[in-house]
Amino acid sequence: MKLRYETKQEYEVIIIDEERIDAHNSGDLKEALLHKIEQGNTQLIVHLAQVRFIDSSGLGALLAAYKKINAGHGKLILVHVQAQVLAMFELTRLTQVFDIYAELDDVLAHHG
Amino acid sequence: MKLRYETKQEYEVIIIDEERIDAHNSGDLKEALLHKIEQGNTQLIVHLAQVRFIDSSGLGALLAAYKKINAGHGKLILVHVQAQVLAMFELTRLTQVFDIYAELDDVLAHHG
Amino acid sequence: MGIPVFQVDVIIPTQTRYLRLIGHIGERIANELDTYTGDKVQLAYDLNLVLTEATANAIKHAKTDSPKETVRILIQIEENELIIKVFDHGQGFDLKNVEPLDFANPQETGMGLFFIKTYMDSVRYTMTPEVNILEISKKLQ
Amino acid sequence: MGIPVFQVDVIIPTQTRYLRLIGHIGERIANELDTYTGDKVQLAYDLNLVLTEATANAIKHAKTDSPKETVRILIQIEENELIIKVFDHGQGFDLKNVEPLDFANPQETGMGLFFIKTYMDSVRYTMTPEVNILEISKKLQ
Ligand SMILES: Nc1ncnc2c1ncn2[C@@H]1O[C@H](COP(=O)(O)OP(=O)(O)O)[C@@H](O)[C@H]1O
Ligand SMILES: Nc1ncnc2c1ncn2[C@@H]1O[C@H](COP(=O)(O)OP(=O)(O)O)[C@@H](O)[C@H]1O
Repeated sequence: MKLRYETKQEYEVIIIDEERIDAHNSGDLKEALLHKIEQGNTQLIVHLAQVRFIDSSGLGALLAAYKKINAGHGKLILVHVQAQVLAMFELTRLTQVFDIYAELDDVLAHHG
Repeated sequence: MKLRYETKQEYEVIIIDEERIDAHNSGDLKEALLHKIEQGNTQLIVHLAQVRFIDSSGLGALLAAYKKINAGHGKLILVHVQAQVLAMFELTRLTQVFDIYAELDDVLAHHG
Repeated sequence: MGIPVFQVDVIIPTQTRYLRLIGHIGERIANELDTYTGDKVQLAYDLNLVLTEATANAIKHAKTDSPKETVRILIQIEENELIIKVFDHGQGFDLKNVEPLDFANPQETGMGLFFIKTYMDSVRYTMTPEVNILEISKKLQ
Repeated sequence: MGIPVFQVDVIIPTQTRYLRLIGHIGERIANELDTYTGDKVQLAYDLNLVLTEATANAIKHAKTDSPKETVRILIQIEENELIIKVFDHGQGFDLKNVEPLDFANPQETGMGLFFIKTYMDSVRYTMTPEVNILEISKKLQ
């Protein structure tokens, strides 16, 4: 799984550089997110602009990270979620779990 | 087959608005080109920027138009041929038959 | 049974790296379904997803992880219906025992069959001594 | 015969509108051929082309244009070889009698088999009373 990392204010941004998240690479994603949390990051932003497709295991990976970071009173925020991917968050009502913003700047303005 | 037409100086430009030319739409292409020639156009430019893929029937359609226009001492020029499509003209040595230019402007500057 | 129009029959090893091939074939098939009156871009996504989920389950629950172990995915298009059959050689399961999603208490697993049921019209799982078949269908009008 | 890795088996009506589905499946398969050491983007184009040409011929020379008439395209991937078989129900032909391209005097037809022969390693056509098979293969190393 191709991931890139950037630090913006208090946030650690994880940019997913893949068109597709499925059971083949969702394990890597989960591991990378959990690793960031274990390193002490409490404010994660996952940047999904490249992601055209996500399956249930991909949602599961994000949810696992959310649960871990939430237990430590941190935050996991999603940005740039494409319409068809967003529809899957809506269908599973995971829109009620994750903070979802259109743009990275919206997060920085809001929380900054 | 989606085609668009533009007139530039003495040239009639046929813009192919399809990613793929194969036996399903090459008949339409051939008909459209022959029709333009029958209408009296002697300077045709076929604009292939959108075309990612062409098969033997597509090459055949262009060749049929070339033969007809050439018999009447007209010209058939190809512009914006993508690399993989160009490789097929090279393999069949049709590069020796067609005038191929990178840009429309190159044709206009050269012949204009 | 309707009139068959076309079919795609794929056999892959039980490896998740082939999921994207299966998903992409599903997307491409959606583009050819001219009798479908709904949103074809959405249908392409849904078939990609449903095929990915069903195949991932067959891979996950395969009996062995021998490189010779395979999953077969059969996609049949009839005039008014699309039928997907995924054949697995695992221990099988009972669809009736699959818990519905608990929206109030989201879990990391168990969403695959939920998506399949949501996007498609019918789902059936049949076990035989030789092979198990997940059969999914969607009306195309 | 090598070790089979995966296969895609497609049945379509004898209609040119399905050529793009076949071609796209070929492109997608190229993406999964990790043992291929050459240019995979080019291989994707070549498989698209070869499958399109072979299937177009089978459609063109089908015995009837009944909507029930079909063409079967079988793509088998082995560890070191890719094998395409296209089954047609037409009158058949003899590969030996196909004229080579006359570069000095280009013709509108006859380029299909030339592309197939150029991009692939071997081509064979077998006729039986039931079905004719064009078998094409390419080494994957
Ligand atoms: N092919 C299969 N073979 C055996 N069990 C299966 C199969 N498909 C699904 N299941 C069972 O159904 C449950 C729900 O599947 P699913 O909704 O896809 O979620 P997940 O795979 O994330 O658990 C699985 O946990 C498993 O017990
Ligand atoms: N499946 C087939 N059945 C019968 N004849 C065929 C078949 N494929 C090819 N041929 C013969 O071989 C010739 C050359 O085929 P090809 O190179 O594809 O060019 P084209 O189809 O443009 O003529 C055809 O004209 C035809 O006579």
